[in-house]
Amino acid sequence: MQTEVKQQQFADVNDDVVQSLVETGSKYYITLGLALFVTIACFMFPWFYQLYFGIGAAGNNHPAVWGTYLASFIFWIGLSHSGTLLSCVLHITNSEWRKAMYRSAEAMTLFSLMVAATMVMVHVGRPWFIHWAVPYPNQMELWPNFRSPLMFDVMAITTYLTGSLIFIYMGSIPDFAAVRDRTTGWRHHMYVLLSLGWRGTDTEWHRLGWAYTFLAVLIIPLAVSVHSIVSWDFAMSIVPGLHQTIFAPYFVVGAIYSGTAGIVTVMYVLRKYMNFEHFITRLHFDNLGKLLIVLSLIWTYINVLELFTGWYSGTSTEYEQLKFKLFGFYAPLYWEMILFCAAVPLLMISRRIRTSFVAMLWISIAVNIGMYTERFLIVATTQSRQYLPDAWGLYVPSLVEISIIIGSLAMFVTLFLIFVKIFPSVSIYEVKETMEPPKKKEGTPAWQATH
Amino acid sequence: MSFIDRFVAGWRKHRKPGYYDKLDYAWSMTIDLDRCTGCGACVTACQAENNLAIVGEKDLAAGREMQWIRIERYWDGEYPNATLNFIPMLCQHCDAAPCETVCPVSATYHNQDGLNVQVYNRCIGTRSCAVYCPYEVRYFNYHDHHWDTPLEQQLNPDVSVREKGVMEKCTFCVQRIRQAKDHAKDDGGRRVQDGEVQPACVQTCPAEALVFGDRQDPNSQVSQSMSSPRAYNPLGDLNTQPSVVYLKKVGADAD
Amino acid sequence: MSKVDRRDFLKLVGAGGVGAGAGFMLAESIKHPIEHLVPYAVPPEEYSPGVATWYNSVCGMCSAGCGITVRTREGRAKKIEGNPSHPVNQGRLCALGQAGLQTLYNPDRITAPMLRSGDRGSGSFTQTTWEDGLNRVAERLEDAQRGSGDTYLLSRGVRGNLDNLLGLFMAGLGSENLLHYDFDHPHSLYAANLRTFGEELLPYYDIQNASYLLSFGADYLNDWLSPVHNSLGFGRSRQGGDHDRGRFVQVEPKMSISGAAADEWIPAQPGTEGILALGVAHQLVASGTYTGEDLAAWTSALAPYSAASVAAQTGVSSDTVTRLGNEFARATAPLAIGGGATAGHTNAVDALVAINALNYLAGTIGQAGGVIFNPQPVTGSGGHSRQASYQAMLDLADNARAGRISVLIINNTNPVFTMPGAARFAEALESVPVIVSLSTFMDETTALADIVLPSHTYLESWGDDIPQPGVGFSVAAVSQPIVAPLYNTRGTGDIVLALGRKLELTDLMPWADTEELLKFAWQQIYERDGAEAGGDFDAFWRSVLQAGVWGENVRRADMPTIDPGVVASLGVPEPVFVGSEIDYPFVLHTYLSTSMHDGRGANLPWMQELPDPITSVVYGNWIEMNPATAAEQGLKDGDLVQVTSSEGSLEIPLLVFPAIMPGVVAMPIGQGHTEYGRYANNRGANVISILASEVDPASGGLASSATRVSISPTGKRAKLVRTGGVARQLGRDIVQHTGTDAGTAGHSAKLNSIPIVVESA
Amino acid sequence: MSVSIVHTLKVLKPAAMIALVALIGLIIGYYANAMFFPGTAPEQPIDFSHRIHAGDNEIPCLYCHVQARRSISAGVPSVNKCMGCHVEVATDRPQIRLLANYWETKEPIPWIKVHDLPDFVHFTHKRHVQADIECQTCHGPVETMDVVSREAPVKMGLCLNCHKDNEVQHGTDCWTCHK
Repeated sequence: MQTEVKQQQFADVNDDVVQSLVETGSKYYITLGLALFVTIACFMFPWFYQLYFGIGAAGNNHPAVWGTYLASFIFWIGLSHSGTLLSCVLHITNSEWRKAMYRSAEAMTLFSLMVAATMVMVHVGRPWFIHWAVPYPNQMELWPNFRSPLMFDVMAITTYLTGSLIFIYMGSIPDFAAVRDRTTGWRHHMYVLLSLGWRGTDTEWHRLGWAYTFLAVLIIPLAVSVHSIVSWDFAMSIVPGLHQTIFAPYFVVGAIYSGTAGIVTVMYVLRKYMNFEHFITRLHFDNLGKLLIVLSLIWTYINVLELFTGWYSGTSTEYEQLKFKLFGFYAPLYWEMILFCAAVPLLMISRRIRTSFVAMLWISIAVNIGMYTERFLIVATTQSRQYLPDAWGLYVPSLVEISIIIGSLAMFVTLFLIFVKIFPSVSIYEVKETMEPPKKKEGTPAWQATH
Repeated sequence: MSFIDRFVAGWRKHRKPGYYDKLDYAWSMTIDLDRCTGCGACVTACQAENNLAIVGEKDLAAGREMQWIRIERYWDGEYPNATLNFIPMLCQHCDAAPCETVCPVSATYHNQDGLNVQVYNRCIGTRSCAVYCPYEVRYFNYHDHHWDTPLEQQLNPDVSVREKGVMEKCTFCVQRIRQAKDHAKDDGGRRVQDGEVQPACVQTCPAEALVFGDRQDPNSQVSQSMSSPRAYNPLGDLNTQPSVVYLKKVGADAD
Repeated sequence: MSKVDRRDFLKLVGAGGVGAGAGFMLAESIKHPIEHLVPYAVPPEEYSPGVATWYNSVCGMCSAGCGITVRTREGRAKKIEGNPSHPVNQGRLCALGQAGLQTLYNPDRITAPMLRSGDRGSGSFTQTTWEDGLNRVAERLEDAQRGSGDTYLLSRGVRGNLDNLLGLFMAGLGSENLLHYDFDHPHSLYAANLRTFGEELLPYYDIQNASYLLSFGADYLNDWLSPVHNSLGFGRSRQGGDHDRGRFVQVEPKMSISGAAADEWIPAQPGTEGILALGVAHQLVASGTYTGEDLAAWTSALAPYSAASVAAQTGVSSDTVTRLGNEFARATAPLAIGGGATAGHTNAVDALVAINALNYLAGTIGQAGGVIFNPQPVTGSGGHSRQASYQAMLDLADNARAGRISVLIINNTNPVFTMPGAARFAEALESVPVIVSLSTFMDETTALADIVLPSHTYLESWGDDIPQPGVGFSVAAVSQPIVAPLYNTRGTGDIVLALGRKLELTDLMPWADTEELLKFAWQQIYERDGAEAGGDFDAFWRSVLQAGVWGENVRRADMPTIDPGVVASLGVPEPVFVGSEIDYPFVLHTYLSTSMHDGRGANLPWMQELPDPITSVVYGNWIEMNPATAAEQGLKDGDLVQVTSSEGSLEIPLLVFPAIMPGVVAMPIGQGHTEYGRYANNRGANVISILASEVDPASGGLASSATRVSISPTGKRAKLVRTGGVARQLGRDIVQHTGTDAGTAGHSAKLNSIPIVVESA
Repeated sequence: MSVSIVHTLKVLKPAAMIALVALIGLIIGYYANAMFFPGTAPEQPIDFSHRIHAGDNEIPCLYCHVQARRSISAGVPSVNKCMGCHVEVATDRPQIRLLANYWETKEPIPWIKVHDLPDFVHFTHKRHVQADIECQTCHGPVETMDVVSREAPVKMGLCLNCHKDNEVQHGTDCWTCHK
């Protein structure tokens, strides 16, 4: 594995990465244009229609007032998870193989959080008053309701977003500097601003390393808390099927699961189209594959657990809920989820599949489809079977909703495409750390002195 | 007093209905299922009093009915021994209301009259309250509704017409309560007397199945009928402490 | 920037300009829109903005005649509430009554007089002035007086002095042909009472004080006679009364609202309810409760109705028959009533006579909690005398076809919709040269009219009313205009008076307007009542208007008793059904919809959106079938089926209904309009159109339950909008029950209704 | 190449300047509109002067706005109320002739609302007048105005402060004022 990278020289790294930033083929622009178009056509336009027409544009109705918007919200929050979290964990555990992939993983966190935020805007009935959910002093002395799990959400997510932003930015400063020194024109100016006058002195390196580790430790519990809190939006209601203590771990695991799968997908794309073959190697896919198997097993375990909760409850409400989930209107979706999230990942037990890029790509995509279904089912099945049978109903997403989901995906892609042209999507200096340093005339290399 | 005690005391305090040590009035309703005939007069009376939207066939087909009080129907047994039970379902104005805790902007809260308040102009439409409500009595405005002229001339000026994106629900006809308090104030600030104020549904019920009043007044009709041995709460085990009490139907229980 | 050169300067100026413009527009965009504040030029007295005023009147939505209190703000009617001082509804009101506002503010009202411009039925009209319209009608009427043809006035069932006025008008025209037509008028009940008591009247059925109500098909909580008053009685008899909790038994082939509310629902073969009644009577006599001197006669008359034979005919087990008999005999205040489908069979009158006999044998005639007879109306008419039976309507149709009708005036009744298709009434109207409609709304009948003189809604016009059936003592109510007329319409009375003036009938009808007529007519009440009270007539009149109702609590002295001839003629023949059992396996059971009534409510959005109490269906209608039968037929809930009778067929969604007899299918009346405004048109199907044109010989009424139908699948699925989900409790104990011991505890029977506060400046 | 950002800042300066100027313009434009075209003093169909009536002639507010004491709305005097005095008073003035025209044609006068609350607010004059709140508290010194203009900012803050200061019973409960 390492051999490939070893042959690389320091300079090559810089060149490769900088090249990936500066030299932009027509292919890139076409993709970006396409993504942008889809975003506008499938997200912006339907959303404005919905703003004008009211939430009636979506498929919600009396029992099922929550819909795919909320499902997508959880999905994106989930996807955001492993990015920063994984990178932090691996950073602390000093796992070398992390270094080639963590930048793009963190970026994924960032953007999926942003998309999740827009999902909230799409979900609420009067988004033009969304600022009321923010605690700010006003003459009416009106404050948000701090008892509300939705309030916890707002806080947790903003904190997480800020944290991840700082984390990814701090990690990129030396790279910005590196790129700065190799670019000209407006790019140069941009990187001048971004790199905050980084000189690469020992003190700077020392502080960066220290702060970076420190932040990493901080973010791990934060990440865990975020999805626990998201889960409380549901678990704190008394809706049968939602009111369960298992929900927090369930959501966290699910989040990391889908997030890791997301990383695999993204890395495949980077590797293929950004020519990072040297940096993103079989090793990474192998390790991520192992991680995925573990996660899928935990996830399956929790799902089985859920069945027992319903079965043993002995109450009509929980039992009907369970029956409806397994054999009701949404049953096909449920079994699809089981197939994609519990069965398919087991293929990765074989090393051949783990190390085959294409196979991993498809598996990771399958997992995320399954995980989206899971979020949809959490919202849909529970709401359509609540306490009063006379108020039971069904929920089917409308075209507007579906198109907005597609649009949000495109929005994510757009953001990512822009990112890869601004950020060095592979961490230059950390990749270098994994290499043989070129000997200088006297003494040890600077970077050793700093550590 | 140890820290723990103080904490527990504080917690207890906050377990009080809507944070109030004592309610000013405790508006309550009893519904006698032995009298209810399911005729639906209450439903229409509510629509007329509270400017409920004319939803239209399309939205009703999508399951977006808008009836602050609705008649639920439950069959027991099969032909020829089938029996049908009606139960009017409206906002229970719970003293420990799940919907109140979840609203991120406190658009719904408990006020000093024991009413579960819904402030339309504060609502941002997260619809969480509707999910949290086990009685399914919160209704969401999926559009701006309109009235074919001149139907809008009937709209009650004391009740605002809700805009799109806002949650709404039974208010116990707060505008009438307000009116009654106004009268009471004019008569030298006396308290509102029993029977002086009634929601539209109670007022119109042809079988007099519904009774409304202040349950803190032991002599009020509502307190008396609440003390009936037949009194119970549907979904009572959820312990949301509803202000609406049902009186059991008399007859053999089919299940 | 050391020195600003010209280009930079321009850039900056441009930027500043754009910015300023944007800011200006922003501020402009969030400005408050201009609203006006328009006071009256001359305010009416008692008017003050922001203060509600209540006016009392009479509900015009059905024939019960409840008193209403209408809340108005700024001269607009806002809410209809029951009038607490009216003895019929005592402050309560049904859904249809609540929705009365939407007749007033209905977007589909006729706003001005109209003349037919296209050919008949094309529905194209041109507006005209009242003067022109009235003149044309007057001319036609004069021609009719001279010519051969005859003039007919077909009105909805109006009571009180408006009825008298119409009578005077027709008399002035030298015509006998003043007919009232209501689909739901209980002809057979009148006929039965005539035969039993020798008086053609509706007695007051005192449900409130009854401890045991045995209802044969009468859906007394929904449409029978006076639903609101019946519901009041039901509630008070059930809980909080001074006697034990009342027990209610409902005998009918399909569970109605009353059936659902009852303690026991007994399905009996359609048309055999009368036989069951006699079975009960037989048991009652056998149990030795009846000790009249004509006991022997009764015993012999009831001999053939032993529990066994009755069981064989009705399909009710003989034990049940015996039990009912004993319960009825033992009850402190038993009461038997009959109506609905029972009154819609070919043996209706016999059946209802049998039910009367049952009441007589239980000794409830004239007793509290029994059958109480009303005094004669104090003013105006009780309304029945001129009611056209179905037979009379058929005759009318024949006269029309024979060209014996030259002018037909139709007042707010819709026979084209409420007559069976077999009567071919619309076709008959074709041959009437001139049809004048005084309708408030465009409906199936008015669409065929030549001249439309739109009348006020009951909330805009004067009138008075004698509620039928009363409450056991004299009651009269005045309905007054609540709001100024919305459109260029006139009250029916005023239209007739105007026509009278044009035809020089002023000696017969000297009054300037209906109000004057009422004041004149109410003089007599004033004389018997208000005069000794002191105040002058105006004071009396004002007090009546304020209370909305007048009454004197004097029971009728001479209670008619049962005609001895009845015993001899006692007996209920088998009902006759149209269509053979082989071709048409199902008996079609029709009933009035809670919200649409006989179809008049279909143009009110609130009524369209009011879920049917039992099925929760909105915006449409359906046909009900027993689950087992549906399974046999291979039909599922929501299938579109074709219902075929000997007279025609229609397509309608099927609804599997747990409480209906296997051999019966049931369909609500009221939907299926074609010319009744945006909310009513083209929803469901009109079941009346496929009813057989079968007449109950004894009363001449329509035998509306005497049709057999066949059901065949169309293979299509129908959209049936239901607000309800799953109507089973799944053991969640949502509706809880308790033993009868706790039955009487709890609920006070005190009227709880807001006192009328007439606030004014 | 320079590491410091000074040079970059130099490059960016002109663009920054333009953005800054535009922003300043925005603010100026906004307040200019609010200042010169406030729209709080609309032109009425008749130039009725509260200064003359309520100020100079000291006619009490409730003489014309008679409803304020007993209704939620203060009410605008009807035309015949105006004519009550103006049949003889100052009949020759052009504005009074205008009024007289309305009177002869029995036309209502389409006054334009100056103080207008949103539809979801339930404000009752009755309670406030009976609590002896000066009309001026919310309506400003009307008796000094020839053309009535909205002086006090009738916003929720105003209501709440007053309710708090006077310790109104349930004065801060949403449903006291919102419907």
